[in-house]
Amino acid sequence: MEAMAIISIFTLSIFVGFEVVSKVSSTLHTPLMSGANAIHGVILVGAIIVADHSDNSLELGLSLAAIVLATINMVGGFVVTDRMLEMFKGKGAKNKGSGDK
Amino acid sequence: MEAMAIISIFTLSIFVGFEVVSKVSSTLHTPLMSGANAIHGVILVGAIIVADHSDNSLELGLSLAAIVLATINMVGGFVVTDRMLEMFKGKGAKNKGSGDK
Amino acid sequence: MSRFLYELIGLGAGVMFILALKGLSHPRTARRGNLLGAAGATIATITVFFYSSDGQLPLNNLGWILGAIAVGLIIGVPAARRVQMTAMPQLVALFNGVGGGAAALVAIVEYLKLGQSASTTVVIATVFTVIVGSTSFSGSIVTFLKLQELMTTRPVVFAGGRFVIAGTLLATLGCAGWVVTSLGTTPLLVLAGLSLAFGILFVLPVGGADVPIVISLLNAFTGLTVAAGGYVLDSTLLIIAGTLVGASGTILTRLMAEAMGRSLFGTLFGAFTAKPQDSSGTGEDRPVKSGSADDVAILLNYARRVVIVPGFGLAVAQAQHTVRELADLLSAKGIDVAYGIHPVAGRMPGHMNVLLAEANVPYEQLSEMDEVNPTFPQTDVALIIGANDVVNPAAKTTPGCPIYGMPILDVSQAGNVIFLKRSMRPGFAGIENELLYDPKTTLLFGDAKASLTKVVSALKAL
Amino acid sequence: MSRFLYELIGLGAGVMFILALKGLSHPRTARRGNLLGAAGATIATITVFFYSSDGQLPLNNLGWILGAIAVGLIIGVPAARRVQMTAMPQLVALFNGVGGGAAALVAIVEYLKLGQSASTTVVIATVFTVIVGSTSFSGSIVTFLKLQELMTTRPVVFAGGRFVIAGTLLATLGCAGWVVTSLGTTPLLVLAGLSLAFGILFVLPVGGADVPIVISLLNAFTGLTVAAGGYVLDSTLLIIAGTLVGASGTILTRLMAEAMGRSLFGTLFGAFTAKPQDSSGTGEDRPVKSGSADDVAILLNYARRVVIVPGFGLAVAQAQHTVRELADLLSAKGIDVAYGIHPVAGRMPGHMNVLLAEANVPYEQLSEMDEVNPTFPQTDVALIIGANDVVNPAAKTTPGCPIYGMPILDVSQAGNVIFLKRSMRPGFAGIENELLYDPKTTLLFGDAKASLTKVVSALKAL
Ligand SMILES: NC(=O)c1ccc[n+]([C@@H]2O[C@H](COP(=O)([O-])OP(=O)(O)OC[C@H]3O[C@@H](n4cnc5c(N)ncnc54)[C@H](OP(=O)(O)O)[C@@H]3O)[C@@H](O)[C@H]2O)c1
Ligand SMILES: NC(=O)c1ccc[n+]([C@@H]2O[C@H](COP(=O)([O-])OP(=O)(O)OC[C@H]3O[C@@H](n4cnc5c(N)ncnc54)[C@H](OP(=O)(O)O)[C@@H]3O)[C@@H](O)[C@H]2O)c1
Repeated sequence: MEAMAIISIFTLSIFVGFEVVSKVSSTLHTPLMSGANAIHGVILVGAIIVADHSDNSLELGLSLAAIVLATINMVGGFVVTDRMLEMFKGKGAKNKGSGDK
Repeated sequence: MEAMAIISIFTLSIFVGFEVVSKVSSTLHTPLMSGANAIHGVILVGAIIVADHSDNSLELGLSLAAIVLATINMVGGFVVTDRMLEMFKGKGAKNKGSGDK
Repeated sequence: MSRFLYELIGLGAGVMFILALKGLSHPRTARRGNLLGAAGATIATITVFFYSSDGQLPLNNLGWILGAIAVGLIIGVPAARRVQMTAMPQLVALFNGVGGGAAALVAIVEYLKLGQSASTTVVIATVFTVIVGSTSFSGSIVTFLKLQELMTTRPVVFAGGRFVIAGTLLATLGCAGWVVTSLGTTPLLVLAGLSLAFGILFVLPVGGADVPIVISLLNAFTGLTVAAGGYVLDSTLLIIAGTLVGASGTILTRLMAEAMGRSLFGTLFGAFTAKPQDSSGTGEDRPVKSGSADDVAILLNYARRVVIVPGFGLAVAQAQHTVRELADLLSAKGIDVAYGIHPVAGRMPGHMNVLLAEANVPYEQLSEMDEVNPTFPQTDVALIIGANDVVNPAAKTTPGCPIYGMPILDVSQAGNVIFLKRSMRPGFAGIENELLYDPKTTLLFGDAKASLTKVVSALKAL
Repeated sequence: MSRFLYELIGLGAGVMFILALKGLSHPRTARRGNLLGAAGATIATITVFFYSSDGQLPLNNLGWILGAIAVGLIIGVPAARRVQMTAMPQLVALFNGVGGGAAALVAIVEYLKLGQSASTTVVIATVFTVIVGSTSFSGSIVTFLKLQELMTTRPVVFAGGRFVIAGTLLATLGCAGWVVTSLGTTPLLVLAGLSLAFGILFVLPVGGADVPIVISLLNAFTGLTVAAGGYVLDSTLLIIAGTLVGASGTILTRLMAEAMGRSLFGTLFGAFTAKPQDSSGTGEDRPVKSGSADDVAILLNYARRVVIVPGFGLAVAQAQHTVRELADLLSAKGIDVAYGIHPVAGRMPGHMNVLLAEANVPYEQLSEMDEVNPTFPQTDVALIIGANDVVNPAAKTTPGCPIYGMPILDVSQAGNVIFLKRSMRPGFAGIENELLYDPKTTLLFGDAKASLTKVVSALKAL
């Protein structure tokens, strides 16, 4: 992709990232951090791509290590975030749930 | 630019546009509308580009008409928005201005 | 200038537009935001003179281009500078319309230029720009005419109207297909014509109260055409700027509709569902209680709490300074005074705030609808100055009337209601106001400023 | 699958990440948001198996790849499932670290692959990824060790430490220049080593209270490395996802720092400015007022208003159900009960909310710091259960102590203060709490759950 396109996408993503979380209440700081953390686990995609490219055992070994780490990051991250939020839910469901949807 | 880049830029811009204005108070609806209106006057840039490309009088005539209209949109829009906001300012400066910056 | 630098500056301008919109969303930064937007637009415009895709500088037709810009400045700046506050909304509508027109023209020229070599996606983007740009242009002109009261402000609905509109829309879409397949010039011009007609038909049936919503919607439309134009011209800046306006305009339209208690769907498709209404008004001759300035002064003098409800008539009469004088006088007598500001009082959101701010009315005295409504039962006098629709109980009681469902200021809960207006004529929405005939209502006829001046002297004389 | 479709699906996943972050910012949509993010990540991962830049499918090394994913799942899922609530923060730190490590490894492999053919910008992006990814990896491991209390939770500061850190940073940057100019493998490995060292040195001097802020910061860093990795691999999805996390993580870090009353700058550059502190603690032997469960029950029984202040010890003792029982008992006696929740009580923001929600404590009883602080003067008993730093007046009175400047719960304004803790040991920040020696303080020593159970039976017996 063209350099200019990449710069534009990068710049716009910064604004989206800033705006989207800028009003979060302090109670949600940890789940949000943990969820964002899980999202960057998508580097797994990059790790798979380099594993596909690898043609010697050093490269392959490093890529596979990257895959293991990235999978832990991604899957573990989403699971642990869900567990945290599950605890919050009890409360939400009882007190505010009715206004939902 | 690649189609994919354009689609990405378009998608991200939508999110930025949504997020950026989503909390505006009703008092500012008109100036915001008017300011956004002035911003799309930047089609002036497009009008100048096509005027540069024009090589017959039909094309040139239409481009020049576009330039006139776009200039009115852009310059008039920013000026009228500023006038509106100037009136608000009296109030802001006196009652809330101190908290500024 | 290299293409990279040129585009980088364009992106910078795009970022300035983002920051401009962000600034415009907060009272304290609004003005700075607007100036930032203007700076971004200026930078973008200057830059385009230093880059040409064919590598030749200066630009071809440079003299003509500068001349056209000068013409635009000569028309736009004085119009924006001199316009009365009361006429601003229609000016915004007009500016939006010319922007849409410019986008349509740009697309047409680029289409003529590319001819048979255009790719299908480019042609589709062109067609989109022409349709939406033209619709926005003609639609904005009609809203302008409505707001300027050069034509009726009521919904214009005729028998079978919805079929005509649907037919025009279908014809437009069919013609769009024709353009894409034939790549001819004539189809494109027919398309432009049909779109212009559609824009008119689309806006005609819109009720008065919905006009600002429609302006905002057309504004969002124009944004999208600019984005499509950016695609045709391969300009990242136009894509970003146009999409931003399109997206923020859409959200804004929804927010405005919410603030006025209107359904966006109803507004948009009103055209298809509106029925010709019996809006003749029986020219009623029921009795009303009309009073003198002295009567009004006495009512005010013995009140403990007065709520002033300003409306469009206050702006027409330019009575903002006089009303402030009255309020100061009442406050000095120990009377509790507040202004009840309806979100759509006047002809644009925030109109009353702007007007009263001009007269240095203290910000604390301005109460929004939700704040002031619960206080009416404890209010002795509701003084309605040049307002009508925003206090019209028909919004609650008469399903089917143009303002039905809009939240209103509940002035009928106050002990006494005083109207300052010139006649029994209805307000913008064109409907009777039952409250004028209510036994607790007193009417003081005349221009708001003149009436207020009289009330002030009467009060001083008491 | 065509490249276009592949990238389009990637963009779709990016949009799902945006919506996930948006959802996660609001209590009601948070869980849905997280699931949406998981769905996006799953889609992105599956798609990559159906597209290869060399056009050959299935992917090379497919078996190895699937095996590695399986290993990751076998490690990650049970760890995430089984972890105690109390240990979640360190798990998040660890997950973040491995993500940074993965990004660094990806960049290293791509660098080895590209060799001399890499363009300068790609090499720069690689170097950035390696530095920041490795820093994030080692830094996260250190925060993990601190939170897991496998090492001291206090700032580790040694004489000349700041020079060592500055030196390491300079060496890292120098080495980065070496990599860019020489394009060799050895320099890259040296760079990785230096960055790992820098990560450790960067986090060691951070004080306990600042650990969550640092985790958040490292999280943002990892996001940026993923974005840089996306640039190297030409993946729009990675660029968008990484940048999103980088930007939102930065904002979140700032918000967290604000919520804890910390300066972000101080936290970040604490490493360069921290001085070795006299933190030996004089092992004081001053008298304290220790009471029995009966004493506490009596104090509570005759109170009109009780504020319960839970802290990390409540989580350790898993006493959330018992505390609820006590609160219900008091409420039944007509006593006004509220929980005062400090934003950083426990070991992660929202820790107490999560814990008490688990015990079905009614949401209305939970008061945030700003709400509850003004009510302490009308409070008869402040019952502090396993909290320490969040009520430590040193935050106000002792400039230079690790929590100085953090807003605290003003329990000393209450009529009586009761501490339930096991010993005189300090809290997370490792500093003495003067309030323990205050004449109006009563200490009930023991595990929070055991003590609470005793208090409940004593109350019932009254
Ligand atoms: N705010 C917006 O965004 C916006 C935009 C477009 C349309 N609208 C619509 O405009 C209406 C606003 O309601 P409103 O109550 O403010 O205005 P209104 O319903 O239009 O009523 C204005 C009243 O002022 C009186 N008036 C006019 N000139 C006067 C003068 N010189 N002295 C004294 N009275 C004068 C008129 O009666 P006489 O002729 O008898 O004097 C009229 O009844 C709503 O229908 C709203 O939906 C609002
Ligand atoms: N919330 C966050 O985001 C976060 C993250 C990381 C760090 N921190 C930091 O953690 C601290 C939180 O403050 P805090 O007041 O909640 O906790 P704290 O200051 O760590 O105090 C916890 C107290 O609980 C007592 N305790 C431990 N286990 C117990 C048990 N089983 N029964 C009874 N008492 C027990 C301990 O004393 P004994 O050992 O004498 O029993 C200790 O004094 C702050 O310094 C904060 O900055 C917060």
